[in-house]
Amino acid sequence: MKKILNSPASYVDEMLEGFTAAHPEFYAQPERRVIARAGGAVKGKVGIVTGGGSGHLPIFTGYVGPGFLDACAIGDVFASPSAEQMASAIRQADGGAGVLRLYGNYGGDVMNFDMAGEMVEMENDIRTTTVLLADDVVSAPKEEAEKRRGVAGMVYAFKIAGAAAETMADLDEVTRVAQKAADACRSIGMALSPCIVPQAGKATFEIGEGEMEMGMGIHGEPGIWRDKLKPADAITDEMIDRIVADHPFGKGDRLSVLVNSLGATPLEELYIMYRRVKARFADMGAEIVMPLVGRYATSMEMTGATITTIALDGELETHLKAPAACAYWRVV
Amino acid sequence: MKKILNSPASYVDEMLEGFTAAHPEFYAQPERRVIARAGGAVKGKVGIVTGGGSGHLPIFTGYVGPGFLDACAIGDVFASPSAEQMASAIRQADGGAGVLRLYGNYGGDVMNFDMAGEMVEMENDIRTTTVLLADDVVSAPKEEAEKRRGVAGMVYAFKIAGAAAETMADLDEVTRVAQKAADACRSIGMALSPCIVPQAGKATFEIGEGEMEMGMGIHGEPGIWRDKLKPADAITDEMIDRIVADHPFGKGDRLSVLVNSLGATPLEELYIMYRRVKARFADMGAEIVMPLVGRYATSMEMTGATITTIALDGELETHLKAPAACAYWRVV
Amino acid sequence: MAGDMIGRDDLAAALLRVAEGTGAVAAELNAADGQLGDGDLGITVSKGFAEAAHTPLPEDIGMALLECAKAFQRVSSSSYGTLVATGFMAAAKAAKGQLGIATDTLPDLVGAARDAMMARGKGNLGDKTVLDSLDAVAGALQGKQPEAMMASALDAARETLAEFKGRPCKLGRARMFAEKSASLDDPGQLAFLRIVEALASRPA
Amino acid sequence: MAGDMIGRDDLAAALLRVAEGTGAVAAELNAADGQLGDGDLGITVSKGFAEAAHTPLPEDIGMALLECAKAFQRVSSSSYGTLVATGFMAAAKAAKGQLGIATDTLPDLVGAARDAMMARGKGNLGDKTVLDSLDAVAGALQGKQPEAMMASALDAARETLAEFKGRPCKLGRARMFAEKSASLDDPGQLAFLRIVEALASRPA
Ligand SMILES: Nc1ncnc2c1ncn2[C@@H]1O[C@H](COP(=O)(O)OP(=O)(O)O)[C@@H](O)[C@H]1O
Ligand SMILES: Nc1ncnc2c1ncn2[C@@H]1O[C@H](COP(=O)(O)OP(=O)(O)O)[C@@H](O)[C@H]1O
Ligand SMILES: [Mg+2]
Ligand SMILES: [Mg+2]
Ligand SMILES: [Mg+2]
Ligand SMILES: [Mg+2]
Repeated sequence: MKKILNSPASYVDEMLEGFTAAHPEFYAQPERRVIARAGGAVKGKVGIVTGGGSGHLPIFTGYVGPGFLDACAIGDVFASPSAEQMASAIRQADGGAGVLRLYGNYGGDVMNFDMAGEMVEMENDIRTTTVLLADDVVSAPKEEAEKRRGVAGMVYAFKIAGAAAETMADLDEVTRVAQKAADACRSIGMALSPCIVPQAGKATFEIGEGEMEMGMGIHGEPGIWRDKLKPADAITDEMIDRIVADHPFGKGDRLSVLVNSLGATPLEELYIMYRRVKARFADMGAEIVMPLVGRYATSMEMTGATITTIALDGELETHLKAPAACAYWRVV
Repeated sequence: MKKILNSPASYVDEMLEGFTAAHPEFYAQPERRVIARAGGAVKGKVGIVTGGGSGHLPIFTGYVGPGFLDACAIGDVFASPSAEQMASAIRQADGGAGVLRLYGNYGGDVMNFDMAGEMVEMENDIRTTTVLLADDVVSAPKEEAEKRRGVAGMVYAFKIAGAAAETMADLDEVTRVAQKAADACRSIGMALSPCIVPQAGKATFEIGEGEMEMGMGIHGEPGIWRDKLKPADAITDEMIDRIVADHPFGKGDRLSVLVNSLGATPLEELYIMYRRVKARFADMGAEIVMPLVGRYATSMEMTGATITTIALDGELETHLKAPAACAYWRVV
Repeated sequence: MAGDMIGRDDLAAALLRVAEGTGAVAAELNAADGQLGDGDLGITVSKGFAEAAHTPLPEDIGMALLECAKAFQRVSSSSYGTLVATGFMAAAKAAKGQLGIATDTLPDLVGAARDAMMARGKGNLGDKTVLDSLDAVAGALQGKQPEAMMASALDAARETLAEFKGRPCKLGRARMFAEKSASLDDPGQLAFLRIVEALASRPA
Repeated sequence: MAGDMIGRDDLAAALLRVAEGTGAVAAELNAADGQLGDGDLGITVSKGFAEAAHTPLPEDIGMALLECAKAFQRVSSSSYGTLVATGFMAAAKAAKGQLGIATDTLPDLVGAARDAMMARGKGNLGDKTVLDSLDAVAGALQGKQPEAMMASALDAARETLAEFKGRPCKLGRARMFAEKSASLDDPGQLAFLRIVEALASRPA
């Protein structure tokens, strides 16, 4: 196990300790496995919470901050937080104007967040709404789009919903904008080598030397084909083709694109991909606004990359460009 | 070769194309393999150039920007740029107040940068100075400290020298501050698995499953021991012990610390290390200011981490905290 | 079971048996889950029942079942743990205010758990999940004499596994592996069988 | 070599021979460099001489040597390339304004290159680098008749390798591998021998 850790059981808690110690200006851990803004909830502002398994930094905890989220519940590596932790995150995020639960479409997370919502509604009288990210185009066909899993599109949804909440809009309005952002996202991933979940101690999947898997999920969920590694342009082309088959872009359209590393794939290679991404959308006549290239949603040391597009209208673009700050992304 | 690329020969040029396309607000490529600020040289300001091999993003090109560097020459992966390219970067950085060459102590780079300096002095009448980073404590004993190689300490030197230049100080003054920053840095690395140089097509070194190497350099230069992987706290302790043996910290001292991934090692594990780093310096009575945890100087997909300390006095701390912006680090 | 009423102490004894039984098969369940999912099902089930078994239970059987739900929620955040907690909670609501469960209400309690779990997980019968096991057991208990219930439940849980052999999972992580999942037991159905086996391991 | 003067055409012919010769041993030199460094030395040397051989040379032998220096600088950024360029440049400065190099000035030219390369790379004699080869050749050429020079140079380049067997490299990347480097030839010294061999391959 090529990992730097003390013990698998303490991986997440020690990580969170270092995380808050390194960035006290942004993050606090008021309860175990619950990360909140250093300054606490903002009175009168709609709170936004997310949550999910650890092992995806900067997702989830990293996107807590002004212009982004208010609190986050985090589980073991690749495992859902408990409903209790989620309820606690909701309470931390509550500034009296209700709380939006904004997270990825994974069965366990959904069940626990639903339960958490029932808990805080009963116990704390907090009104909550839900927006699920379901942006991975290969995880289910268009007819069953609501079954798709949520991947890096979250990054855009956090930013845009966070900006909407910052305008002091009410819960329904923030929920509407968040849903619109979620609906505008499409993602696809590909992987070259696995990562190791500390408590399992072994690779999440096996993949031959010189092989790649198109469409693989961030926890190693199987993709659509596995074959020998293709050139960067061919890989990028297929990813874009699959995205635009689901959500076409044409002349005059505006979008943002996130070319994201799953962890080990270096920036150098993301830029080789982005070069092609840019050329492809230019060919369609679409303009890329504020592209993101880097490690925004990872699977620890997995090798591979994801591409996410978000179709923008004036409202989404304004929120995307609004000021925001967290330890990983600052818009000024 | 588990890399996303089109051809080894085009790796660097395609990377740079995507790099400038993704961040046009920061970077321009006025000549092949030369990156300059999007806005060009700042008239009357001392220029700062760096350079070195590709494969270390965000180093080197990434740190071009306001409050950081002015231009950069970049070579093939892990190979020096040519003296001609360096001369060209110096010309790009020249705002009429002379140019500081600020880069890592690698034989090839030094020879080429010296030659480049002679070229621009002869041909363009640009006055230049040199400050070398030589922060890797295990690469040579203290008595031969000037032989040490330069690693992640560069990040601090770029930031601090950049801030000094931004005050419109003259070349000698900027050089003095840069040298002071360079002298205040100490670094050490450890590696768990190698990376692949595209043109070589194979791993830069071999290391057994379950093994680590303490003190390894960013190109795979051999370290001081190789043995089975130790727990995170033991690794961190040895790294800090070796740093403080070379540059002690005591009660009331202030420093910044960079816990840096060589590429594949995830943020999660850097935070596990930072947790220990913080505790160790707290034990010494020293205070950590503006810690950096992330991927600031990498070796593509190498697994491993480096720790860098920089001892701060009032002057260095002021420059460290001064506003600056590049695509990877923004201080507001 | 004291005749046709299940009291707090019966429940506690049953939880101990299941905690022991699922502890013994945890590795088997982890392995089954690992074929299609994240391999944590054995941990989820054994930790959940162990926690419930070690929680002091109030006399009110409804409140006792609520404690079971809370115990599961505390220690497990995996789907199965949340579903079991949901099931316990539904039963708790139905049994609240009583000192025991009349055995003839058992089919309805199991049915209530099934329905709550369907609502929680948005699953359907036939998706090849633990829901199918619960449904089969609820049906099998209907109209049975108390002394015949255990055997019927066991049969129903076993038959569910047999019935879904060759059919793909349509829910949860396993959904992603349609082909592979068809040739394997659904880990949640298998876990349910092991739970019922543990319940039956000593006549109550 | 036309008698005791080396003109532009002699230089061009020599560059062609060395380009060819080092092209043929590029893999060997890459491998030698790969043992201790980044394995690019064969590429560096062969590309550099090929570029120089394909560059039109002016008649002024000093300016011709300057073109050689520039050619190396253009195509190679590795240490050896920069050092060779530095050596050519030093020789260029010394020979500037003449139509040929008098063979009796060859020892001084080689010495001038050695000194410039020492200044550039901050290396010392005895560090087990190409500097030692140059120093030995400069010494061996001293006072020799033109027709004996090639053989003396070859001997000196060979003897340098033998002399440093068992001694560690003290400069460049190889410095990091003191122990390993002692048992191996310095790749730069080996490359120098191959260059001289190529020069000698056809009597000029
Ligand atoms: N939404 C759902 N509805 C009903 N049963 C489900 C659902 N999701 C999972 N299951 C059941 O739970 C089992 C897996 O449980 P578990 O290992 O805890 O899931 P995970 O680790 O993926 O959260 C499945 O085999 C299935 O029987
Ligand atoms: N500073 C130096 N001074 C003299 N010779 C050097 C120096 N550095 C390297 N060399 C010579 O160059 C050879 C390596 O050349 P090269 O492969 O081009 O280096 P690198 O790839 O490390 O830049 C060494 O074997 C040595 O003979
Ligand atoms: Mg599971
Ligand atoms: Mg699970
Ligand atoms: Mg070399
Ligand atoms: Mg080299």
